[in-house]
Amino acid sequence: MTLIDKILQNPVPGSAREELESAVVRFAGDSGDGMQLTGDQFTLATAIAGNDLATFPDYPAEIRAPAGTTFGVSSFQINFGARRIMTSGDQFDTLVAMNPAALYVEASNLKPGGLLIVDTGSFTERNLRKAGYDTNPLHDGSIDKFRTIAIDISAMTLEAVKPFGLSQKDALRCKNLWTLGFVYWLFGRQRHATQQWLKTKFAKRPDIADANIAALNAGHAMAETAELPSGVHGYHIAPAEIVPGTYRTVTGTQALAWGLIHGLKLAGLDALFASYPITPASPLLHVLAQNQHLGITTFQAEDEIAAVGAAIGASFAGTLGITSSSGPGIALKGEAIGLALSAELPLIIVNSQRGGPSTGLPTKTEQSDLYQAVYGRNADAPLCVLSARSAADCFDVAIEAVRIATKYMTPVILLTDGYIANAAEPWRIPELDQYAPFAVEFRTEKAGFHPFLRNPETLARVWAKPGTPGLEHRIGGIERNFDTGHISYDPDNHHKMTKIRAAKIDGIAADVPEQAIEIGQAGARLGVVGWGSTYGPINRAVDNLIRRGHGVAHIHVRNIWPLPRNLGSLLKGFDRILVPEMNNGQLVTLLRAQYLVDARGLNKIAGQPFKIAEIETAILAELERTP
Amino acid sequence: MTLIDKILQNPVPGSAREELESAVVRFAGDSGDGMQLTGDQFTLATAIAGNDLATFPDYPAEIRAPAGTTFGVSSFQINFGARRIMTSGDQFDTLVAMNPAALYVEASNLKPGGLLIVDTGSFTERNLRKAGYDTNPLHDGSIDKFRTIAIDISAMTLEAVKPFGLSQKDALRCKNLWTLGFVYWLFGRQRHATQQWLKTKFAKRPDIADANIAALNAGHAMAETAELPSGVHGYHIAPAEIVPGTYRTVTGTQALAWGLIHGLKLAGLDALFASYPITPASPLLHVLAQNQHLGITTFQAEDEIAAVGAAIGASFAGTLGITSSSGPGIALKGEAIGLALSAELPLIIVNSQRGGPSTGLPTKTEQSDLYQAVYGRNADAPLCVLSARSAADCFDVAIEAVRIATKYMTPVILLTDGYIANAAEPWRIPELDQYAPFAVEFRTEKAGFHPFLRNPETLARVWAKPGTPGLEHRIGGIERNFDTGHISYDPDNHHKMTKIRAAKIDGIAADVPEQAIEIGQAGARLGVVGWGSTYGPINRAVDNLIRRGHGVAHIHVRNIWPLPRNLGSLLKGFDRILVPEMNNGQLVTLLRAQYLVDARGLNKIAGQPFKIAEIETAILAELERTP
Amino acid sequence: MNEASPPVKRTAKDYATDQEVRWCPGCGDYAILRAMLKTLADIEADPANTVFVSGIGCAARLPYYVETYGFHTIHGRAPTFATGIKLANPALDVWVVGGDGDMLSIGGNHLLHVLRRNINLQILLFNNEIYGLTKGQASPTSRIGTRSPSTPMGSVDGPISACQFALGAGARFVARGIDTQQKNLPEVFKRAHAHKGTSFVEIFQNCIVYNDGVFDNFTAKAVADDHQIHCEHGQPLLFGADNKKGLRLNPARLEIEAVEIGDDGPEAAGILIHDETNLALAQRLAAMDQPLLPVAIGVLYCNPARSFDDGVAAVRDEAKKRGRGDLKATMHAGHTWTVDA
Amino acid sequence: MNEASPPVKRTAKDYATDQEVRWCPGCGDYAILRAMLKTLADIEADPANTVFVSGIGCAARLPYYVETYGFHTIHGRAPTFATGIKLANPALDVWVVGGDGDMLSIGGNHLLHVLRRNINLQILLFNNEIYGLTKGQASPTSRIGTRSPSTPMGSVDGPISACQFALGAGARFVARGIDTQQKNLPEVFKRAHAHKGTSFVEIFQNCIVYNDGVFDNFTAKAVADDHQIHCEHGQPLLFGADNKKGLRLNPARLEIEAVEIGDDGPEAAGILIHDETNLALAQRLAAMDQPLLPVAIGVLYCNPARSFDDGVAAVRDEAKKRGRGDLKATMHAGHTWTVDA
Ligand SMILES: Cc1ncc(C[n+]2csc(CCOP(=O)(O)OP(=O)(O)O)c2C)c(N)n1
Ligand SMILES: Cc1ncc(C[n+]2csc(CCOP(=O)(O)OP(=O)(O)O)c2C)c(N)n1
Ligand code: SF4
Ligand code: SF4
Ligand SMILES: [Mg+2]
Ligand SMILES: [Mg+2]
Repeated sequence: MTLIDKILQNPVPGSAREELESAVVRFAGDSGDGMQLTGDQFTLATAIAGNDLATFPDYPAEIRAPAGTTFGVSSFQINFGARRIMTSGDQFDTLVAMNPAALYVEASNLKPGGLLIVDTGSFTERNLRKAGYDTNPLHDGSIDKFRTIAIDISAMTLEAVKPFGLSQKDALRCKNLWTLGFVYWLFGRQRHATQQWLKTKFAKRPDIADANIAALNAGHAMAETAELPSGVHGYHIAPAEIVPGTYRTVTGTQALAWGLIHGLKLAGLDALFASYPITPASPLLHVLAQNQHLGITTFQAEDEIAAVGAAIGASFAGTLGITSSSGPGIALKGEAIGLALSAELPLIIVNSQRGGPSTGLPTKTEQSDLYQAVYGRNADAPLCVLSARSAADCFDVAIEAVRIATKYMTPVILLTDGYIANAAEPWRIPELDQYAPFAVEFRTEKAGFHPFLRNPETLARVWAKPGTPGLEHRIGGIERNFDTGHISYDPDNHHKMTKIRAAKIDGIAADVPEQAIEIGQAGARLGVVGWGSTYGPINRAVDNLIRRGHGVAHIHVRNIWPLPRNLGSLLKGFDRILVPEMNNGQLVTLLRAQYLVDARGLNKIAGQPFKIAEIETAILAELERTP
Repeated sequence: MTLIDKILQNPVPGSAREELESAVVRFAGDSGDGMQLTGDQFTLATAIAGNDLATFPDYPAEIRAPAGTTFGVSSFQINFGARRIMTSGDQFDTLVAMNPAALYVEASNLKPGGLLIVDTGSFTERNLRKAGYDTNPLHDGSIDKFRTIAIDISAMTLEAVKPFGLSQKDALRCKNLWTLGFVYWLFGRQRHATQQWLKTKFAKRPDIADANIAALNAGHAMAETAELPSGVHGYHIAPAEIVPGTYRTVTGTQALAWGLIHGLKLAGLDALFASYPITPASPLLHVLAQNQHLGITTFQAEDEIAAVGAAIGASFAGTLGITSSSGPGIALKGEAIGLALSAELPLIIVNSQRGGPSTGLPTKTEQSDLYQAVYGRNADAPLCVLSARSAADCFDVAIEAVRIATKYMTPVILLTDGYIANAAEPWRIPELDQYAPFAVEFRTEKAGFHPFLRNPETLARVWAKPGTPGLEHRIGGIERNFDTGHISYDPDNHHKMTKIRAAKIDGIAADVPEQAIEIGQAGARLGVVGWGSTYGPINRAVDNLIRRGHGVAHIHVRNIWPLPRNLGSLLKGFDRILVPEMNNGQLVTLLRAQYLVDARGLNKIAGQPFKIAEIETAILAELERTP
Repeated sequence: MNEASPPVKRTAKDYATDQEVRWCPGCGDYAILRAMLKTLADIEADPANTVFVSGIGCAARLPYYVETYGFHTIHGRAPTFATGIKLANPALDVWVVGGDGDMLSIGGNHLLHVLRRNINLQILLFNNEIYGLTKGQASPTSRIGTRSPSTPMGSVDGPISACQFALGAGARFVARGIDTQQKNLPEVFKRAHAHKGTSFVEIFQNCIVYNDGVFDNFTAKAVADDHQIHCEHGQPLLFGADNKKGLRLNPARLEIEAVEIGDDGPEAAGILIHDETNLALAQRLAAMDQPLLPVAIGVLYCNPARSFDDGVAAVRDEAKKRGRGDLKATMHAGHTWTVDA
Repeated sequence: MNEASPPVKRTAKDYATDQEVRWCPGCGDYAILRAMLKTLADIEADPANTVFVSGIGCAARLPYYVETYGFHTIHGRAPTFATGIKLANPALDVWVVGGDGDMLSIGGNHLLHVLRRNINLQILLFNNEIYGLTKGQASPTSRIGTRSPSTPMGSVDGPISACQFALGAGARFVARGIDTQQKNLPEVFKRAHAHKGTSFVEIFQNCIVYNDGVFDNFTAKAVADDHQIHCEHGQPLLFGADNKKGLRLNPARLEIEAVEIGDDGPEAAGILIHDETNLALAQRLAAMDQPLLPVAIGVLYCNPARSFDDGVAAVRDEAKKRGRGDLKATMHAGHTWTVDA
């Protein structure tokens, strides 16, 4: 390592740096500009720096939208700080705009006075036109309200990587690393992890690895030496108070996959994961396909129906069937899910929700499949519905899904969403042996066996798997006699079986924790009830208002069906109830029907997470509403 | 016509007949015994006699179950009277049992002291064993509580048809007509229509027609001359007070088919009816296939998805797409229904509900697909849900479905059930020109056109059909820009469009009649709220209790979604609300969520209609319940 | 329920359940069930390791009558459940049963994919050219002009040829049988069972109630000799009373034609030898249709390839080789950092 | 939106919409779109009477770029919507567009049934042997061993041959084209359009992002002559530079083999003449595979039969003949009775 390298790699942090409690940075550029990668690296470096953080990757619906278009803009947002970070941030403090289209799309959410970093090299006539600018915003005064750092990043990058003899195209591809280096300096991040990562990623192309590292370093050096606009300096964000442990960043998809794997271990089962690709659910298939040595065989089926069919078949055969999709695909699985619950077989259905109806907004997030999960089948067909509130939470919810599905011989729908699936967050890697095992017992005893024998406590049917001598039996979707397990068309028996199926699911409520209050007091004036990925903004908004002296509390429901046994009494303790959802009001309907409380909805159906301010405003309005 | 024929055909009615207000007769026999036919003929003769009536055909799940088994028993029940008849009757006054299995299955619902007619010829050792009898019930005292007419009907029939030289098998097939003749005499029915019908049906086999007529006449003669058990005589049921007009019997299937046909006429449209066979929905396909000259082309698709796809395609092309199925098939249509509502195309989905979940009880009736209809799709996907309360009501509801679907450019789910679909009831044939037309207007004007232009009042999208010059456009399931109709991933636009889709459906409430009270007073102590085919038993039960001085009222909801605009205030006027449903509680959930009223369910999930007594008991219990 | 495997050899009867059979009297399904029970006895099937999977329809009721494991699933999807069963436990011996509606109407896609994947299952399609259970509507194998409740003026859609479809889908074993042929049918079942990969068997089955006699043109005793040909690997393709007719290639059209065999015998007449590994021949045999050509019965095609379940097992093994160790190791792989207390 | 049909002949450009095309730069879909626009101009298509129907996938975006009526439906179901459109208004000219996942994975059953019914539509399958829109998973046409995010160790399922499948399903028109062949492709489209009944066209389409160059073994310039054969009805089946190779029947196996043509010309070498009405030949052509045999391009099979829409129209006419008059008459038919006031 040369001396200059050493100096570059070890800047003196904090020297003349402004102290910040938190900051929101958004990287925006063309789909081809590598913004998601840039964001991932910044996230990692930030996590290593000990800040808490939350991210929001936001990319176009197209695979590769034509260069320079507004619909081709790909962005990555990160909020990080010395305190607990609950959302990716309402507005940005810093915006990196790699081209005019990115500026066009994102500028309105940069705070006035915020820091804008633009690559002037991309502000060509042609790109300006494509973005929809009549005049160049760098010169027409429209960005005067920001503090702008306008650099020809393209040129700088080409210069920095010249020694490596790359093609012009490959050389320009290093632009994002140059920019990252620049931003690293601004926030006092270390480059080491990124350098390491580049070396691994381009192990087979060391020239590219080196060029990227050179770009990174050059950007960093530039920031250190450049004359920044007045009022802009390096920043320092102190480490947050974080529970001790070993950490990594994790997306909801990864945590969910690992949770399933660990749940299976606790259950002592193998599994078949059968799925058909669909945005944003496919990554779960991809991650599991990579990890087939851990007990889950993956199967890409011909469609969603085949996927759920194979999963149910696997459960019949004595492993755990798991399937995964998004709303439209889950719709196709409805009939087969009915069979699973009628045949009382375990099954996990993961729904990574996206914007709808129909094809809708496939790459945007939404929470609008709650109705479908709870009610979306023909006949009286109750099952268990769980929801994950964050990427990290996916791990625990997945384990819980395995536990309930196998203990109660029932399908479990696990609701996550496009936001959770893709957003990375820092995660304290759990100690696996702290989870209590819940080993599944298969029936082997012949005496008194019939296939609809039940555990008198859980009401779960016995699980007798093919291959077991003497337990040969036939099951299916026709109603069964309670006493013999044979087909039965008897009227009273059908009534009884319907009631038992419902009671079995209702009974799960006694086997899961009571609903807790996240923050605030029971009996406060206003209860804010959320579920799923709205956790962050709700929690921060309520926290802010409690600090300002308002009587507010936050409840976040994981068990969507059956609802927690104490939820009704909790809710009845509040004067008013507000239910923010990224849909047109679904959990709110459930709560009203179950508890006859006048809960009201705060609904945002925009394919995007709530902003904290939106929730604060709504809470204040609800507190002030004259009844 | 010989003199004896004349005498047989014109008995003197009423002479020595006992006057009854109403009677319930159940014909039960082997699947091969022609009980459904017998019931149909008795229904017709009874209608002609001017009684009001209701029927309940009840047949086995098997196509042709093995002869003599209990699961092969096929029954037909009719309740008829001089007053308005609301249900097919709780218990029977008269039971015809053509074999031991029929007796075994049905005897428990014959009133003590009721009249039992059995064919002793079928009470062989073998048949008794098959039915599960250890001893012969005709001799072991187990039927002593009934007044029994035990005749060797088989022998009598063979004797009666001897002149026609049929094979033994064909000859025995006339047994049901012999029995019908016998029962005709008992209740003073005319044979003429049945004779006529036999002649038409067996136009190509006059020997069979004649033999059946001879059997009918012989049974009739036998009843007239036989020595009946003490207390049994001929009965007379006076004609009911019935609105003047021309009548026929009609099943829900027929009325629904005709309603659709007339609705299309009123809309000025042709239609494509695309369906995949499933019990109990298939008959609608059959009836419409027979009537393709009336503007509906029928198409048997390869599955339910293809059926709904073809229907939506037809709507896109400017005719009305209609599809039909039962719960499991509707489940498969969910994804495509989402497309129809997102593309805002008219579509009618008829659901003939059956017992579930999964394959469930396919030949039994149930009302358990309300959740599916209202909530059973991914995303925020509201549409219009209507329900039919009776066979006759299907006609009007079908017309209303066509009107709403085309006026609001929306899918409409029409809920009927296996009971309504198959049960025949007398029907005053409506005057077709009394229905106001609602002609559809297709867009032809080019100026200002885009495919998501809306009628500002109804919020309905324009309907511009392929073939119209200058209106070429593309639609689909991706979110649309409100102002241009082009694809849009804009967050605020998605929010707006979701709200508009919901508002459009909500707006239908202003365009349909307010909810009426069927009987009883607004503000009574107890409101009994029903929907669909429970109309009859609820109405009679409430009527009975009002007569006994109880403060009860009956409300029957046709518009399941959106609910009628005054329903909330109506419901809030009652002290208590009881919601009888043939499911585990679905409408009740809707009412609780919408109006925050503490409505309670009365649930029967037995694949069979409510008995009046069951509802009366529940009402009394609810009135007495201490809160 | 059965007691544990007795050491004595089971008879066909031992494979029957005590459930009352619920088909119409005279239905061809009875004969197929009989042939199946005989097959199970002949192959000495272990009931505990045998699974019958079916969709919905009259045919699909068969599992209730076989004393093994059974799963009566939903309409059209039986192959998907069977796929899951087989992937979960490849040691199980899985038979899939369904009707022409179940397998070729709603279920056509799953049949396509199970065949192209070549999962190690036996698929039995009971073809009665009608929807039995739902009371007699035309099915995708119904001939043009079929009058049924849903096609009162006669059907107008061209029927699917099950075996041609299966070959087009890439099936590696395709055979045909007839419900009443109690000698041949178990043999076909045994061949299907012996084949590793998806074995597809079409069985012509008489629905006595809704489509009685629809196959009489080649199954009736009087015409059977002249209108059926039983294909046997390595044997000349002969038929007719005394095998006096045979099949020959018409090279101009690449097609097959039927010829009378002169006194010089089959070879002289250029009669084809059945080669069940030859796809081109199998396609021609499957396409033969009445009245010009006899209906081909027996094993038309048998040409094994690696089965999907073996492929999946190989992937699992490969994954184990590559795997980054247990879950703990996986979670700790990549960048981690430690926050101290 | 378009103004009313101008009297002047439209050019390809007139059939393009003003929508920004959202495919990856370099995607083969652009070339197919270009060929389609040219086809529309050549056949003088009436935009008002033309409908493009698609499922979901990259390919399925095509309707947005064609200035006719268009319906971008849901994944796999495009043939069902097209069926409804055609039954509702047989006068419309309907094209169906989809990818290999759309048509052969989730949509295989509808493709089967639209083909066997023979509805008068043109079906264009853009086969890139991959799922483009969902980012590169293996599709049912992907070759064994395809590494993709869902098959990181290589796929193990046998691929479907689209044309063999179509023929097995009973298709009456089966053809193939290549995205970049801007001269041949419109000709194939025109033939498809001219055929009455379902016309099935498989187009080899390069997905530059997820499966770049997968067809290079027969589409690359250097190898095209030797590894493609363009089938033309009535012409000898020749290929190779200077047409020095040809296809010949191997009568022993009923199969096709490639031979070098000697100086005595094709006839002497026993080269087959393409007969597009011959199913047996079409099946052999469709089955030809690299590297032993060239890939067959052009119209493999064209053998018209009555189309389903015509059949349905005939049924409607028959119904009208038999009909019991209007609804009123129907409701009053059978037993009625009158209750007097
Ligand atoms: C999703 C769904 N659609 C439709 C049905 C109704 N259904 C049951 S069996 C059947 C077809 C029966 O025909 P086939 O498969 O040929 O069997 P067969 O009765 O002739 O043996 C149909 C349409 C169903 N059970 N489920
Ligand atoms: C019901 C449903 N399942 C899955 C998807 C996700 N999906 C969209 S396109 C596609 C496959 C794309 O592949 P292909 O059809 O080959 O088209 P290409 O993009 O390659 O042109 C999938 C799986 C969906 N939109 N809907
Ligand atoms: S309907 Fe036909 S196929 Fe079904 S059981 Fe009866 S005879 Fe057999
Ligand atoms: S992903 Fe492939 S098929 Fe899709 S647009 Fe890009 S290059 Fe074309
Ligand atoms: Mg069948
Ligand atoms: Mg593709």
